[in-house]
Amino acid sequence: MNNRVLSLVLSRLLIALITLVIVSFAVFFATTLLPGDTATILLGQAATPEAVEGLRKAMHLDDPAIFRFLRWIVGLLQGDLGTSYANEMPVADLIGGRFINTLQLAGVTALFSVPIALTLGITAAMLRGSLYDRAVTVLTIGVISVPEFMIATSAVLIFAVYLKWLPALSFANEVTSLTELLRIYAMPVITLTFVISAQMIRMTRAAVIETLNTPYVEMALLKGASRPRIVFRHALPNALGPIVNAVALSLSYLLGGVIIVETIFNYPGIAKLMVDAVATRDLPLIQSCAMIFCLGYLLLITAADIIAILSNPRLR
Amino acid sequence: MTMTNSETKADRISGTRLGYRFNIIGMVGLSVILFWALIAIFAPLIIPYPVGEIVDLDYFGPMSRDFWLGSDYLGRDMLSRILMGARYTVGISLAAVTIACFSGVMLGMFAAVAGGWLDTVLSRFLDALNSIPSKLFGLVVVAAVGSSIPVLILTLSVIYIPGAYRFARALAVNINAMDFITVARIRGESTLYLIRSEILPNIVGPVLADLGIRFVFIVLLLSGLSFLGLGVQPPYADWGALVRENIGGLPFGAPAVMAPSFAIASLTISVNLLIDNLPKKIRDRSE
Amino acid sequence: MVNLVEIRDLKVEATTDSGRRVEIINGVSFDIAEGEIVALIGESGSGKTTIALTLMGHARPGCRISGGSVSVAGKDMVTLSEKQRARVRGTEVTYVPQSAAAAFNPATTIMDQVIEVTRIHGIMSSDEARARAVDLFRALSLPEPETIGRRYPHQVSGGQLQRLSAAMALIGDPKLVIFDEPTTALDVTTQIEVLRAFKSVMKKGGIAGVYVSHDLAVVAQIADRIVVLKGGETKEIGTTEEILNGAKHPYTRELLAAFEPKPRGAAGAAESGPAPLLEIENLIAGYGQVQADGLPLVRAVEHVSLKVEKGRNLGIIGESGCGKSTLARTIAGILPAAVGKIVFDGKELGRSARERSRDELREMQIVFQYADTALNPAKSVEDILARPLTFYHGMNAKARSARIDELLDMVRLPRNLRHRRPGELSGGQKQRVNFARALAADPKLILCDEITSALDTVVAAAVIDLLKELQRELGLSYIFISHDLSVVESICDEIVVMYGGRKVEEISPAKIKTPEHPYSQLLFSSVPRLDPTWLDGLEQDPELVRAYRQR
Amino acid sequence: MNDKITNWTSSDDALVENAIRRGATRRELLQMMLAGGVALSAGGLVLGRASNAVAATPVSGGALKAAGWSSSTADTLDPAKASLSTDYVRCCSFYNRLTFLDKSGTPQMELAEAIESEDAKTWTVKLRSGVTFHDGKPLTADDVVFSLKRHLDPSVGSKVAKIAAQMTGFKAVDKQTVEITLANPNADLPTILSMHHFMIVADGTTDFSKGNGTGAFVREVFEPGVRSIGIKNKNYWKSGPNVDSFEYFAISDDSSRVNALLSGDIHLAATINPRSMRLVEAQGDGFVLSKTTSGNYTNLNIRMDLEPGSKRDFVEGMKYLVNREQIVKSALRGLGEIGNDQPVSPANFYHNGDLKPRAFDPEQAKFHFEKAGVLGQSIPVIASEAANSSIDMAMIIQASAAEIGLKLDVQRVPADGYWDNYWLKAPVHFGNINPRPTPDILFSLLYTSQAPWNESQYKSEKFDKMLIEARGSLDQEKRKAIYNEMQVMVANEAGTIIPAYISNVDAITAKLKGLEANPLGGQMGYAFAEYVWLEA
Repeated sequence: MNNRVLSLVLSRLLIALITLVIVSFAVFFATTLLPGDTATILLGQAATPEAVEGLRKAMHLDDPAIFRFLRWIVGLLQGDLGTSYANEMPVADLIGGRFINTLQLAGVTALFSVPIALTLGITAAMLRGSLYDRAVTVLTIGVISVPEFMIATSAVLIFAVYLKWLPALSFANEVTSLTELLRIYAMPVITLTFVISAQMIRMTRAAVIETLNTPYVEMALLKGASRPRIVFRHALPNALGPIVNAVALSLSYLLGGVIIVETIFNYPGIAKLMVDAVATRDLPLIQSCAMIFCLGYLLLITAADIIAILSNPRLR
Repeated sequence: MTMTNSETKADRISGTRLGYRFNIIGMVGLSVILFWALIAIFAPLIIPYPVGEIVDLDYFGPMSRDFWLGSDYLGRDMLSRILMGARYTVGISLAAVTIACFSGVMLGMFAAVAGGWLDTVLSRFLDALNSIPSKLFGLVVVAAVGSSIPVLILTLSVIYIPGAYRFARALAVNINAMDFITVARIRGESTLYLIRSEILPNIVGPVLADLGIRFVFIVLLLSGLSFLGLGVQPPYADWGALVRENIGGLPFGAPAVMAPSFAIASLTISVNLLIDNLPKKIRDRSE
Repeated sequence: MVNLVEIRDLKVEATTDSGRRVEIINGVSFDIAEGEIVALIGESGSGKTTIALTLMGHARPGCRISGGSVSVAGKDMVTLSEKQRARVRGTEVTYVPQSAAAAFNPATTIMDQVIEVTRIHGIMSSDEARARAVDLFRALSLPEPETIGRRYPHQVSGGQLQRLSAAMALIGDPKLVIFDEPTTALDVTTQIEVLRAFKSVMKKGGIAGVYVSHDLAVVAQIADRIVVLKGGETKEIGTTEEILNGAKHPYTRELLAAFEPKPRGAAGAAESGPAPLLEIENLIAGYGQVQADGLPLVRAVEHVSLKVEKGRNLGIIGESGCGKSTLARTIAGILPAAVGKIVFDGKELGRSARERSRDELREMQIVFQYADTALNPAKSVEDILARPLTFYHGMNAKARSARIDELLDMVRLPRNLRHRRPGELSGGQKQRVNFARALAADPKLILCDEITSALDTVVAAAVIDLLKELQRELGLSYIFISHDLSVVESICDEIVVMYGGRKVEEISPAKIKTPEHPYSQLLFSSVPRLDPTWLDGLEQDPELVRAYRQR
Repeated sequence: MNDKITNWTSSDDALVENAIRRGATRRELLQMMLAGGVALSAGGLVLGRASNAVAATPVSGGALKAAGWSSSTADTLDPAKASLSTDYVRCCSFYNRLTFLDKSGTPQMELAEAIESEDAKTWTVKLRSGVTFHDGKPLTADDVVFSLKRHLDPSVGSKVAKIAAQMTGFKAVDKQTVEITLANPNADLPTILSMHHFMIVADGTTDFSKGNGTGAFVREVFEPGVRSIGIKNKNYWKSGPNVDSFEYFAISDDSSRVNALLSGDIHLAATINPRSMRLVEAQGDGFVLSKTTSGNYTNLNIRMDLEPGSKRDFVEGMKYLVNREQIVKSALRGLGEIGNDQPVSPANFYHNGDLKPRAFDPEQAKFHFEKAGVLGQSIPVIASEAANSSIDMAMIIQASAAEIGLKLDVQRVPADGYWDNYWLKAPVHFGNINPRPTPDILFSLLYTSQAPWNESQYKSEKFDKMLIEARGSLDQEKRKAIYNEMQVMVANEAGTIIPAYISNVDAITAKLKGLEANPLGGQMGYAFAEYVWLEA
């Protein structure tokens, strides 16, 4: 039995790995398609033909693309993300702190939004058809229908400019206490919660309702089980797979999808870093950021799959 | 019982006679969608002022008899801009969602029917595509080839093909396991026939619902991309761009920023309502 | 005397797609005395399960108890509040579901689910409950009673699950147990075990029961009284004796008639020419990766050879998992054989359907068990039948239309049905359309894979009659795959018994009473008879049973 | 992305380059410069309540936070590579220059005590004594030689390499004296040395991320693309700074920047959108707008060597078609002055006040377009956020054109790469030019036949001759007369339409005092940090 799980998990990991290889291939070649000659951009005003030629040689830009790709991949595997074109710092140093910022924001948002979304989704499913259920449904539809920059800007205006409860920026302040931390993360987290919760609520509700329609739930009802018991002991464990999947998909948004929130709250995460990198044509930085996003996505999805496998006794 | 009364009333409203049951919420959704579709088609004929013309010396003007929805940050008539914006938002999103769903569904059905390594390769490839954050993907594409309507449409479609593919493949795999597919296979039918005549008719319902949800996502992504500065060429603007360019009016509650937001919300909410309340074919067995 | 259960003028309403309300139970009344087992019998849609569930005050989503009273031990389940009902459920009235495999929560252990009732109602401590459960497991002759509770539902067989669900129903010491077709999904050899276990536990505890079934023979073994239902109405109520021997209502008689053996007429005997229509030699087929020896990992069919003469029918019988369906799929080319020869009408066929010519495909048709999945729900009957006509015969619209009428006539369906979709047809109608599609190809051989098992007895009998008739008219041959001996017996000229992927015996219907192979003996003797004493009087060699029972 | 500063920098390279090239022979310019800033007449003024604050007494203490609008991972503390306003602000807070420009544009001594020359070719720089770097090392002549000389090293990649190339000899005469030899005489050297790139760094510095300078703040934190924090330099040789610390970062989103100011998160929001003014003003006394009108403008360029600009009448028509009043009112929200199609702004001494802006006259425009035969054609007009307000201007012109049947196809292109790919190249496009101190520089940069940035490909021998004549003239009145005429020529003959001169607006909290306008740009010429103070 355990062998079976192991082989399933391994096959999921293998699939993720294959996808990652495809992704790295795509990322590398897509970025090299960006217009502008790297050497010319780097040299700027000093871009004499000889200098460009020299630099191209030095950077192996004239090598066939596949060699450059392999060199890049080998570097990545050794933990060498390359050197930024824009300021000649190691890409790893540039990403480091900001990646932690991104993870922090994502973490706080996840801690906040996942319980809320699951609670709303599950309770709505429990009280299917009730006024509460309808209210939740309408709310989620309403929330996913508003562009996030509207939510963010409105939140800033209300909470920061008028009420002055919360700071308008999320990083300008030094964090000294927990309340300070909460204050600082409040608005981006609220905004992101709005953005990612709706989908989680919908999926959770649908998954729970689906299991509520199964014979074993009817069976539990016929044993005299109470509603909460039916939902938490019988429906939920079996809806775990799709719910975890929905959560993983929503959380993956917190890596690269938060660009608008990062922009509005001036939060220095990696999404903004990548936008900067695109503007400065900083290929090593673009590639590394893109790889981080894809890797994050794959990790989340794969983790969700593995959780689903482990939570299912039939596969265990 | 009172139940019976309300039932008959509902029957009367929703016109059961067509053989479909369609509740009032779904009809409201459909009406709003049709409204915007008509606006999109006839916008040039009904706009009160030319879209690019500055007609109000003030900016972020309030609602008035001359300017029903006030004026924008340059003093242009907001009503005209929103009516024309419907063309871009509805048009681009519709084109993108059509391309995305068509390609995604075709590929998904093909993968399900073909199976084997073709299925694996396609699935991996589209998974990889899916892992790239959509807005950043949009930014890179626009940095690479510039922003124009075809580029926008294609970018949006490419972003949403993997989702449509996954969805359609999952459905098609289920259908593919059905005996009637086996029957058709051993009849000697071609893959194309299987896809077109046996699988497609059975997944078209959920696919249409999926298309609706994807449409909403595309509308929102389009406005997100507009926020990041990618969008249609001036003086025209899609709704997202209208919100973006007038966001300075938000502190004053200017109609210039509220109206396009409501337009987006009305469209997306309506599509959602319609999908959640699609007309159901009545299948009372009358034997 | 006060009966345990008194149902009076029960009415249940269902809401249709159009929001219309229809009565699906139409004023049913009957009683159950203490310790009495009453069977509810009828075809699908007769309302038997619906009535049974009202005993717990439960109506499935979309349904509603709209009138009458259901009194259980003095409490009217109709008027109780949901909370009060919950208190009754699991303690006074319990439920054994039709498919235990679906009714067990796949995510928790069996023991947890069996003793859940005691937890919910706080009947006894966990340890007591566990001990009691083990006792019940033993009483229900479950293997490894001490440890079986630690397993997950997917880790035990269907027959065991069915008995475990009975344990689940009995643990709360109920006054009334509802059995909802508890053995329908089981193989005959397993069914005997389960029935015996149920019967002894119920009798020992003096527990009253409601036994819902469509199978009179099964019901005859366990019920004291029988309620015959049709279309939500009671047709006849009587003791088992009365119903079996002196049925008054025509519908009851119809049900009984379906059990009468209808042996195959001698029609097909003449035509055995020198060359058989189909000849299979040493076929091996299966699933999974191909091993080094060129054979698949899991072999479902091993070294099977058989012959079908022109105009004659071959029956293949066996229990689930014996490889009979795989054999049919291998013959049809759906699952290419790993080894072996298939010679059809003198020509050797390609192993995979793809390697066969269009005409070869046309001449051999297959009809599947579930018409629901075998018919494309998105297409009308007309479209379904038209496709083979276009595909094989290249007919134009007019010719097609005429031929569709003929085909519908042949399978005894009204012509105006052609515009309907499968979803709008009854089960029997669907199976007829399914069959008509095979006929549309003008085949020489039709593989019938369990085509009657999803149908009610009466309907199934009619379909069999139709097949016989068509064979006479069209000179067809059938390969008839079934787990139901009586069906095979009634239509086939030769019978092949399969077990574990192998052919164990080939016999003619005449010798069906005296099979030689021990498995055949076990199988044939396990088929329930319309005789209340059959189960009690049945003696099977326990060695044999252990050897051949599926898990 | 709205990065006009990039352009600004490269403009400045050429500015000084031109000044060096041509100014070398001009004794009068040398005299003027030395006499005190006549040449730098780009006017600066502070409007609103901010001006009241100037007189007040500085208060010590407080943590100053300010936000610019543009920042990226390319942020640097290497003065030679500084290219964004963000970099300038940071460099100004960590380093000092030898000279700086005061609010009137006059070069003043900073690290230098005196800069003297007999012949404008060999210059002697006397350094202040007692100045130390943040790491404690005293400032010596070697540091100055190192700081200046490194611009000549191509591997440094200095943004002002070409300007620095004029400095051919560096000699540390003694610890406090440096001798700079120029290739040709140039009286502008003190002005050149006030450029942000010529900050003085410690001899031998290779890692500039530490920001080890002599400036008012000591680097505490520097994260490229994120933020920098400087702590008050206790050993600062000047008096000040007033604040204890200075944090600087960029908020690229315009409304976010304003909101951050309004919510009290920052004290200064640089270069806000004119439309945000109303919001700031609505907040009452708590906030102040600091406006600077220098000579910055966004112009529509029609290349006269390409279709359709090669048709004289098209250019003429376009000039009538531009509704300047509306552009100032709608696109700039009043933050600007109507321009008359020539680059010398009203703030400049040499501005020709008699040259009236072309009136908005669609009929005249139509007449010319008909003559040119362009009506009914679709003419691409390239605009970008890179050129400030150009998209809004383009739409205003587009709307006017539509009414008389001319179809202008406005193409909005990405801001990055705009200056390389579209500016000067497309037949009809927008540009953005930053203020220059003298008409001579403006004209030689933008309008002579050999001008490197001749946006409309304007060629006039007469114009070229007049420029040389004015340069050689000692008579200010005569020069003014010549410049006046040249302005008229540009307005009437060139293909550059300059509808307005744009003001810069920084929004500050009323607590922030001491902010003055400076001709080098907003935020007090980027050096505000060491001068301002926070009122309690």
